[in-house]
Amino acid sequence: MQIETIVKRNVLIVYLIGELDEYSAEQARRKLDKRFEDANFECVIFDMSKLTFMDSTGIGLLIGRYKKLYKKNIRAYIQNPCLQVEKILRMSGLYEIMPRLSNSEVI
Amino acid sequence: MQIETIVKRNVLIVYLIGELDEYSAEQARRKLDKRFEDANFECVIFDMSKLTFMDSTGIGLLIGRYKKLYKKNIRAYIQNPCLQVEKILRMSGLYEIMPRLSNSEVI
Amino acid sequence: MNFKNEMILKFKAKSVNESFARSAVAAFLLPLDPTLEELNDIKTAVSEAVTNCIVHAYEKGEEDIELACSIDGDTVHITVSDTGVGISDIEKARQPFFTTKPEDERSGMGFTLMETFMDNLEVLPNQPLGVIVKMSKKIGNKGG
Amino acid sequence: MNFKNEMILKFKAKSVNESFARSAVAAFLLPLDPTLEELNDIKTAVSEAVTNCIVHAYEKGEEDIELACSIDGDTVHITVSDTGVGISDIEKARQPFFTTKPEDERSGMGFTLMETFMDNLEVLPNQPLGVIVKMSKKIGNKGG
Ligand SMILES: Nc1ncnc2c1ncn2[C@@H]1O[C@H](COP(=O)(O)OP(=O)(O)O)[C@@H](O)[C@H]1O
Ligand SMILES: Nc1ncnc2c1ncn2[C@@H]1O[C@H](COP(=O)(O)OP(=O)(O)O)[C@@H](O)[C@H]1O
Repeated sequence: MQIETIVKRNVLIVYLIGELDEYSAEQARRKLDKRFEDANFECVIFDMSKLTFMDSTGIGLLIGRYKKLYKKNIRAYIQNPCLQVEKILRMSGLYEIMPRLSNSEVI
Repeated sequence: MQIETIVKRNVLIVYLIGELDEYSAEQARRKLDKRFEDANFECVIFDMSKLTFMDSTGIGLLIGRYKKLYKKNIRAYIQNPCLQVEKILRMSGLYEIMPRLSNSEVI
Repeated sequence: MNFKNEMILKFKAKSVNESFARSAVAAFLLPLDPTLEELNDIKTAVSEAVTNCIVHAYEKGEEDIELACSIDGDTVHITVSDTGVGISDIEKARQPFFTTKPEDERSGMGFTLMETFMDNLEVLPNQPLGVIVKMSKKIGNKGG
Repeated sequence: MNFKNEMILKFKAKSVNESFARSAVAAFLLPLDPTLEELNDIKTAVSEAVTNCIVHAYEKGEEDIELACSIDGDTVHITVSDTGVGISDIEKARQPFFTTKPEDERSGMGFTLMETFMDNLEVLPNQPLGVIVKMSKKIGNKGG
């Protein structure tokens, strides 16, 4: 999978691109933590419009990033998941800690 | 696979759509022979722009159709194969009996 | 007419094969003409079962995972088995958020997702070693 | 570093499984990052070998086809085997346009296409019955 980031008005938007599973998780984790070190942003939005597949490994990864960001007082949000990803996010209760932005809130 | 046909200026254009292999060949053969019964055309062009895969079963099928049409004095041509299909048509020598129309000849 | 078909896939417990296992199962199911959502549910469940063999079953080395898939009419049966360390308390393992690898950021949601996305889930000990996961799902439920 | 991987696929000799076999092999090879043309060459060769098992090997019934695929560095090895009637004169069978089923509109180009699209082709008798087709191809030839 690929990861692209941009900062817009103090918001770091993280585009997750491709498939997020055990195979791709380690590298994704490393890239994200490296990007988060330099905290030139006030909140993070994970944009999932180009994430074509995710399983529970992705849930673990997102919870892990949530915890690290929380310590720095940075909140995280999710936007644009496809149906498959949406189902997993909903069932695992992830939206309780990383709310999903509705379309009107999308940046 | 699907087959669609139209007649344009006495030419029957046959669109082969999908994958042509042993699984799809029998039905394709039946449909084509049925369509050829009513010979309201003077030549046939197999348009392969939407044929995503073909193997040697397809070669056998095309030779078989060629023979049946030849008896009725109807010539057959091929146009727009993708690279995979083109390679097989070329290697099997099929173009010697069913020439490929170059783009300028395309109807 | 009752369409029947079956296949068995054996592959190494390497994470690069997760995507392969999902795609192979999806390709096998195409003749059933599943909806995209049904296909994704099954791919997710397969991904969870295969990931578990890779992450939990084998201490080291790349041993084999066996994935069997059969179609019986409109029902898909999938069995994923390994010959690894096994699970001592299966009931506990199946609970949501239970994981023995929190330090690896495992979420403990694997079995819960398999259960939710499939109609049926059985987790059994394999003989002499390892785990067998059996799942099934009816395709085309909407119509019926 | 020499990437290695392997899988074995067992499935019924039904023509509906041809497309499945091609897709499964393609999915397995994706980590090698093959070009579309390389992937299509291999899919075509697999399709020919699997079709032969379905059309020629078994008189009736739907017996098993075994497809093994391994990756060793940049080389793909594929073995397709059946336990059917076998081939009495393999050399003759491999000749272009030779077919024992002209009445079924077979073209006799199967082995010729496998040979052309792969780097190597061996056709061997299976023990005690049937045929083994072994093929291999190097991926990324262009670069080398
Ligand atoms: N194939 C397996 N072999 C050994 N242990 C397993 C296997 N599958 C699951 N387990 C055990 O069951 C627990 C729960 O599994 P699961 O619900 O998939 O969550 P997770 O994989 O995130 O830990 C795992 O933490 C592990 O201890
Ligand atoms: N798996 C097999 N089992 C038995 N006979 C086979 C098998 N594969 C090929 N053959 C024989 O070899 C011949 C040539 O095969 P091939 O070149 O693929 O052409 P085709 O399949 O069009 O006949 C076949 O006609 C058949 O007699």
